[in-house]
Amino acid sequence: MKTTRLRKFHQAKWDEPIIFELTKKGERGLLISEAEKEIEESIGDGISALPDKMKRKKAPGLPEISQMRVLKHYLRLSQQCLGADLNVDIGQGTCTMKYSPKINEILIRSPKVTELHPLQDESTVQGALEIIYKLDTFLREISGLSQFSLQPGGGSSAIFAMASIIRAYHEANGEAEQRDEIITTIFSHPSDAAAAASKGYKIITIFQDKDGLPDVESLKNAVSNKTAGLLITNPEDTGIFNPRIAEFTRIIHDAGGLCGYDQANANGILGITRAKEADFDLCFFNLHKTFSSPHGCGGPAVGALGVTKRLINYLPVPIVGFDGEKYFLNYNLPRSIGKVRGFLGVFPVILRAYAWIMSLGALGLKEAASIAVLNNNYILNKVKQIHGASAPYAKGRHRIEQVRYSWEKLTEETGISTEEISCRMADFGFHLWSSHHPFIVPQPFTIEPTESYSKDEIDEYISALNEVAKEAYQNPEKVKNSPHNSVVHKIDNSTLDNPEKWAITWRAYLKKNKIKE
Amino acid sequence: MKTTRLRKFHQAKWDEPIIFELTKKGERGLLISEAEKEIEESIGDGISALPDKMKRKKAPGLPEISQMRVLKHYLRLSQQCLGADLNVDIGQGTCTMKYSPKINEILIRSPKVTELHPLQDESTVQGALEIIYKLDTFLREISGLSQFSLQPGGGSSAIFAMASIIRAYHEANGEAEQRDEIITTIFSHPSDAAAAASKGYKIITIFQDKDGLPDVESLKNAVSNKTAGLLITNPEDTGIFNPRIAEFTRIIHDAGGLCGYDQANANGILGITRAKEADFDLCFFNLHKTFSSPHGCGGPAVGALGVTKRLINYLPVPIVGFDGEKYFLNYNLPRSIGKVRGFLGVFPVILRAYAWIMSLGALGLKEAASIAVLNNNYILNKVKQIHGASAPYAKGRHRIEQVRYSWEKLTEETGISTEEISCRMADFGFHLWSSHHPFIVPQPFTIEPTESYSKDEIDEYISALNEVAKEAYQNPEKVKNSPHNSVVHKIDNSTLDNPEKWAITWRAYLKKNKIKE
Amino acid sequence: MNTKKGSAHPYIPNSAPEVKAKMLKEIGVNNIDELYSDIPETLKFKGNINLPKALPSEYALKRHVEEILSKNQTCEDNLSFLGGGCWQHYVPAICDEINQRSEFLTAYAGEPYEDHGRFQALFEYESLMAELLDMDVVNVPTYDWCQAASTSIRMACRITGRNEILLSDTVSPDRLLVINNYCRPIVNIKTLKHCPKTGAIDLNDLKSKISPRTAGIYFENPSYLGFLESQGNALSDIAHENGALSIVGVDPVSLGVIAPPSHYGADIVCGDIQGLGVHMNYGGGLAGFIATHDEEKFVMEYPSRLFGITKTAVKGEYGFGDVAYDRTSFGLREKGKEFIGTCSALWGITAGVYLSLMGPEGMQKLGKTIMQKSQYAMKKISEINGVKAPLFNAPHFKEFIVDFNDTKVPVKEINKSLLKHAIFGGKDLSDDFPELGSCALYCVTEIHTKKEIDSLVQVLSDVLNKTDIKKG
Amino acid sequence: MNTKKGSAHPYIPNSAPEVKAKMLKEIGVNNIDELYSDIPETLKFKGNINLPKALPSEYALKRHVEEILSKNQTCEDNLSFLGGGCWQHYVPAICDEINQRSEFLTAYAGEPYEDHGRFQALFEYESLMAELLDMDVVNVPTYDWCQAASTSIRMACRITGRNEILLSDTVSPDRLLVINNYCRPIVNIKTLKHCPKTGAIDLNDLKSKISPRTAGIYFENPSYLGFLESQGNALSDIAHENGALSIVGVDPVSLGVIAPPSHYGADIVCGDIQGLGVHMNYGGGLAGFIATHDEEKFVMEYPSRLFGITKTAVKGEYGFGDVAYDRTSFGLREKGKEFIGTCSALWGITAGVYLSLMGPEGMQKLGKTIMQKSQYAMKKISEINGVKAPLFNAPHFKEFIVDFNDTKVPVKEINKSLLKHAIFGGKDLSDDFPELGSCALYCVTEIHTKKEIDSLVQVLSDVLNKTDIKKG
Ligand SMILES: Cc1ncc(COP(=O)(O)O)c(C=O)c1O
Ligand SMILES: Cc1ncc(COP(=O)(O)O)c(C=O)c1O
Repeated sequence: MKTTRLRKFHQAKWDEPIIFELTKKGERGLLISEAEKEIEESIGDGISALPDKMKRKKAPGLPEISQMRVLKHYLRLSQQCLGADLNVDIGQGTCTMKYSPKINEILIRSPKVTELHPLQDESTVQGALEIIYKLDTFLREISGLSQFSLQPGGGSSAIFAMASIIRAYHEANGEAEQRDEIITTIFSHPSDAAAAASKGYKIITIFQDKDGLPDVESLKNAVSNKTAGLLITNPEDTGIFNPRIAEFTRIIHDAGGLCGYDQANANGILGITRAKEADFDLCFFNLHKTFSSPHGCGGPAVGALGVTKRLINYLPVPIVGFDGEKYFLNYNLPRSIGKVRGFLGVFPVILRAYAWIMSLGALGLKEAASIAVLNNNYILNKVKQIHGASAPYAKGRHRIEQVRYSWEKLTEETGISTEEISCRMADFGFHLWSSHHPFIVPQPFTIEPTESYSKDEIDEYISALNEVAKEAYQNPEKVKNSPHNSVVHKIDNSTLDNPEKWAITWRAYLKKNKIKE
Repeated sequence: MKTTRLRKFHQAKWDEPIIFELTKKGERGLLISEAEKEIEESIGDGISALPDKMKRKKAPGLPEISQMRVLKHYLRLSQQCLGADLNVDIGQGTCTMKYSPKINEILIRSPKVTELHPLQDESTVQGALEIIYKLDTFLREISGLSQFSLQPGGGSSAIFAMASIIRAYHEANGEAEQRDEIITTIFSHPSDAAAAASKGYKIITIFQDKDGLPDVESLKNAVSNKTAGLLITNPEDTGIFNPRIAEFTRIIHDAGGLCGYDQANANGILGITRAKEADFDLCFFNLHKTFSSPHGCGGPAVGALGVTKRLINYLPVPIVGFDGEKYFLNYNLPRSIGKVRGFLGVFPVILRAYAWIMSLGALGLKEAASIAVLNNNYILNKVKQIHGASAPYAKGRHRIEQVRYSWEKLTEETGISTEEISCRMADFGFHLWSSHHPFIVPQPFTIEPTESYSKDEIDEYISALNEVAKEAYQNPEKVKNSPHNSVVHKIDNSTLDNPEKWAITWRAYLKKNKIKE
Repeated sequence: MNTKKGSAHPYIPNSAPEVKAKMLKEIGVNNIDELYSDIPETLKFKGNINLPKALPSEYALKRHVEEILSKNQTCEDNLSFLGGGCWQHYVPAICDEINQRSEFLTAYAGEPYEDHGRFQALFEYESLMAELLDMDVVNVPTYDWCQAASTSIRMACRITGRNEILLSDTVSPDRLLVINNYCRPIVNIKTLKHCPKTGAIDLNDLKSKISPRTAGIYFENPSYLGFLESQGNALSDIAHENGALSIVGVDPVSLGVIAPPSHYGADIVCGDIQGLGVHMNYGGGLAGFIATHDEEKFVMEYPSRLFGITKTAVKGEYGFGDVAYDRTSFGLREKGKEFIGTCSALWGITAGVYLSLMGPEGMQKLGKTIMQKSQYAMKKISEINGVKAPLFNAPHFKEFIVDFNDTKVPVKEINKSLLKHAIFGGKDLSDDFPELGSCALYCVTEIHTKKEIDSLVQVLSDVLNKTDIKKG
Repeated sequence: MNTKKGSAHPYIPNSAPEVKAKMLKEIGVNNIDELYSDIPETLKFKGNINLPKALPSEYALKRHVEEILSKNQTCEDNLSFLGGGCWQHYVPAICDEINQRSEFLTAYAGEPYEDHGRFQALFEYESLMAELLDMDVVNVPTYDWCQAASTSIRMACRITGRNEILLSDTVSPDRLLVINNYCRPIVNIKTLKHCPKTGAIDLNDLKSKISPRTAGIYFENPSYLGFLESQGNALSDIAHENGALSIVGVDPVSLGVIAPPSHYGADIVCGDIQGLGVHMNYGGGLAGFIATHDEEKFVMEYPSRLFGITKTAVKGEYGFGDVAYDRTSFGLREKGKEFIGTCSALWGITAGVYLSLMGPEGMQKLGKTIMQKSQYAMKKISEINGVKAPLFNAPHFKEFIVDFNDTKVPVKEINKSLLKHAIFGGKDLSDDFPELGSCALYCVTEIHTKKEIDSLVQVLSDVLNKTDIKKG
């Protein structure tokens, strides 16, 4: 395989202490507003109003650090972090690390966004409500469903909301107790199983057939009058589109269940295929994935939750309505599950998604999807040529937006694991994420290029993968001892699962290691 | 000497190509506004209005790059740059790399600043004029002089303006032709000599006496009826305060000259001593140094130029006045030298300086100066203990805000130069600037800690200096071949002074190296 | 989308025609449609998505959005006294500087090797919160206080093996909606009466309801209604005597001056960090925390990520990683603890920056200032004829109920009038707490100047004296 | 300053009392005053600087400054047609993102080893500008166009060994003030008449004035008055025939569609890059460029930093450094070329980002859009009774003169009326060019929508039809 120039990379390494180690008595980071003299005269110190037992006796053990030093600390830490803006972020498959346009950041930083209180009078937030309403209508078009709630704080929260609606629906039909099973698939996101289980459901997991697709026969065996519903990702983490998806929904519907579509990542199918055509009752999109809101080290986020007409009354309150003149909050959903997050959801994320859609339009969305798929299949073609790598399932077929690959052969032949390869990839400035458990695909790795990276960048990534695979055969120690060019070296994970040793806070670390500050 | 932990540093190294190498036909970075259809219909393509010879025949050879890739490129480059926010920036002596508070950045990013046009009606810029006026009055208090112009775009521009005013003053007295000499000192900033020379003056440079101070006897010999004025930095780059400064101004005044005080860096003497007491006619402050506006890789900046009452009429126009109700632009300076920069100067820099002063007040300014001096003398004490380093002149005396040190001994004993030490310092994440020519102090380096860095940070810097000095003796090759942990390695400077080889642009580089794109 | 002359959209580099053609060729297909061959024709969407036309330029996008946003009136343009779960505090400049850094903004789920900075920043956040709370374990933030309370309750149930929770009936109605949905059908939520005078939980009611089924008692300090629940010790004791846990929701902003719940026996503490350096963002600034002592049986019940510190192959180097990752649903799917996904990590980093800046003295001063200013506001408001604040005879922090009943004017009318004077009056409580009549929840923080409080009082009394105001 | 209880100001760490004491001890002095012992008592300032009291908090500072700034009315709040040396163009989001990065914002004069990024970014800026200008040498930015023109003139004098410059009398009066002061007493500046019909330089006047003393001819494209000087070739030829240089000021924004001066013989080209991605900033966004061909005799006369690319000890690695550093005043003090100091580098980096985003197509489109919109504006404005635009019979770019003479209303009155309608009318030329009578310089860029131009036209004709407007 022709390889591209490998970057001579080294990550910024500041060897920065823990923030507490920077403390120096008498330093301060910020001047705080104090009460005016007249207030002090009128009220006293304010604290005397507290009963003694409610007073804090000793100031919290926070560090004392001057402002510039605090700034410097966090700036340095920031440099020690990749991020889609900095790297070719295609190795965190299932995460849709696409470009988050900077103009959208300018928009959300407006005081017209940041300084809004969620309980303001409707007349004072018409702009915000308009954005929420319009994004809802856009998502209706994109999914074919009838109404969205933008309240859930992430995809998993949206899944929980779907499970809650499914339960409320069966409750309304008096079948809630009987229908206590949710069906999902092993290549659906873990939250499809976990969030439904949190709602009290028993989980039935359908495993893949030899093509890597959820086995229809298993599904048929699984359904019964206990079936509450289906929660399924499609394309699943394998990137294979389930062509029998409509059969799945039919089987569930026939059994009296509802179908929830996990479209957290719909990045390959925008404008191509929709929840409606596959006959889903519910679906959700992660605005922080497909719709380009940045991931923020893990949120804040929005899982935009859509339903068909008959389920609108079950949505969390409020939703935003429009009476032809004014936008308003609609609490009048008689069967509402209540709420899944405080207030109205994460408005900045909603606004970014709105802006992203407005900058692309219908054709642009479809182009984004198409190029994401093009990029993915281009990579598939290349990875298959890397010695030791493979793309299990669906041989000879194309994939949608991502592929779950395997280093099984390489591990067998060299003893080098996905995790070790992932460490070595860091030396080239790349992420390679090992994906979620359970590792059905042995030594898995998942690549999802999205539409955002240029061919040259993709080629560079592949070259690095190829190089590391080669090293695994030729110089395995180099891979084993990696990373070499990163902030830190091989981490001792042994303490992290040991209650005697783990340290989730600095104070716990000091105690457990008997260090005096 | 007790040393602090040395940081295991590596600078971010992205090995990023030159922007032109990223071009890919058909990529685009930005969607541009086009004229509305109705305009196109009414006007046509607009370009036809151009005579043929004025039309550009071939599109400019700019690269074609998608937006995220452009962003990534520049983000990566930014990480390859230290900056006062990121490092302990005390090694760029004479530059006053102090903390630039982030709140001031928030303030200057307001559209109320960024979206002002300098020709707006006065009634629409009362806020901006108020800030300019008030900063002017603050600086009057700080210097003791009578009026400031905030127009000059940097310290050197302010020096040029001082020289221009000196000339205009003598012109008014009919002595401009006769008085064609400006006196300065060798440890004054190079611009004191150069900008005055640009104004057509002959420059007489006073050298230092054995104490490192400008020699008063030489000054006495230098003055005559040809003397137009004095431009002098104090404290000079050595950090030694010239205690006979009032004698200097007296000698010049007696000879009929004017005295201009270079207070670009007044960081050690705020509230301690002023231009007024030393009897200067003009002075200037660099708002981007003493008054905390960030340096921006080298501007934009402001050299705030102050004068005594009798010279107000010579200032560049306009200055800002206040009639008790409204702020207004005053062009009525009958002897004005004209202008030294477009419009009113760099308003964001002015605003930052205003905010910095307002956050400290008179006591705070003095505290800043005092601690800057404390830090400096603390370092002086430490550096003197480093084997091979020395602090020429003023033995046993204290310095103000900086010290020009020397590696003379170390160079003699090891062959390692300041420049090489500076390269090695980069390996620890530090700057060490070799200062301006001419190198009166052999193998010079200048450290100016300002008030912004903590003792721990200063100690770390000193430890690194000490370590590198030790290495120079024990392992000179390591120093010679440095940097090792930086973005690049030893640079081949030979091409830079060779007209056949220098390449100031990519296109020149391609041509001279016969590279086809 | 603007694809004239075969140029790519700026967000989609490989739609440049030459590149696209090359890639198709390498894959060995003629067009992109072929790549979709797995999707049955019947499922393919034949139409065009019905969306507004793409805006032609970044400039047009900016103007379009700004025009919509200009319809918003903000708490900066107006004088706001709204609180009730989202608060207007001062956000230091550096908080935004850090959370806007491209590196943090666009990072996600990388390994501790490439994202060391993210791990360290969040570990430090946990550690700083731990000092404020005086507890040894804090999670990477969850969605918000609603979720943190819900999960704290579920954790208590798993820890105790019980499934009933008693909670104060002064918990915010919104939060209760979330808790109820999150707990149903696993947990039984029962409410406890409050003392109408002080707002505090009625201990008799509690004693009558607590039982061997009780997994925990949940209450808040300050409560949603602003008063402090001063019986913390007694409540925790009663819980513990009955084998239940004490779960306390707390406003971390108060903890410079007010004792943290761990000091009065709380086992699980939760709350929101929005007040710690995050803009309100129309409610998008919320982020929830959960804290416990460092006991295995507690730690193992967190659904959240817990970043821990450890060593690396190089002596003296700190490394970070997930503590007990296999608890999580990432590790165990439905066998994991509840579920985990994208939550509100960026606000955690931000709160860490905030606490680093504030230090012990800053948090003390902040708490004190808020105590003083809110007490001043209560005092002044109470001087208005027929108006009383606070309603409850108890110490308060930041928020308090203003009782307008004697004025006979409904809060709705008052707030309408205030709005005309560019004042956002306190949240109307009459729908959620009908028994209170015409009452509103006011919030006063360090950002309110004396002048502003005085002007509220002035406008309020003017408004109430107007004859044309509609009496209820 | 707030130094209660011995805490340090956040900006001054070592004023923390314990640290301070330790440091004093190490130095061996009792107090800081001792460190100032070199300053004679007579020079010591005995009073306290008379300044307003320090603001007590960051929050107070923010409110204080915002209150003052709120008195400003911006070109966003209003519809502005001001140009004349500072222009309202669209600033892409990424330009600000990059110039706000802490690393670039707070870097300064580091070596290419630690500041490789700064050197590369500025080298790229030079290179991108070079493409736009079709010349091989561009400097690191100087203060602004005024300075760039002044230095270009001084360079021309040094290169030719002559000391007279001929320049068009349509150069901006402000720029002329800078040039005159900068050149006096070294260079003789003489002005050339323009053709009253087209604005172009009167070739006869030029021919009569050019002489062996002439170092160069300076003219601008577009001129300050908006028209294009189409005789570029002829002017350069005349200069060259007389052993002088052709110096041209140019708006780089125009160069996507208009031929760069190098195509009509310019030897030195200068101008401002504010239009390339930098906000107006009340004039603080200006930054000047100078470009020449890559000839030693030109390069050696730059006073500016010139960053060049070179190799390093590692094969394939690019390094950067100062080209011919010893030219500069840093190297040679008064023997250096003019002087160098802090200028406007950050705007150079920003312009580089801008040009990278725009690409060839972007610059072409931008130029075209501006041509179209400004022509549309001229056409529509001319439809108003008694109003004519442009004044000069010539092609224009972006700016043009609107001639109100026939309306008998002075521009001052018109602009006053426009302001009432939230429109900033074009710059009044009647003071600077009294011979033009009631004329104003209007600027129309890509940011003006058709609707906005139409509304200008509407308001203008309304205003001019009003009977109460003061006729001159
Ligand atoms: C298919 C799918 N479903 C659900 C989720 C969960 O979303 P979140 O992380 O927002 O909770 C993800 C995110 O990785 C996903 O890819
Ligand atoms: C003492 C002194 N004078 C003058 C200057 C020149 O200022 P500028 O760089 O703003 O031109 C400096 C800057 O280093 C300086 O330190």
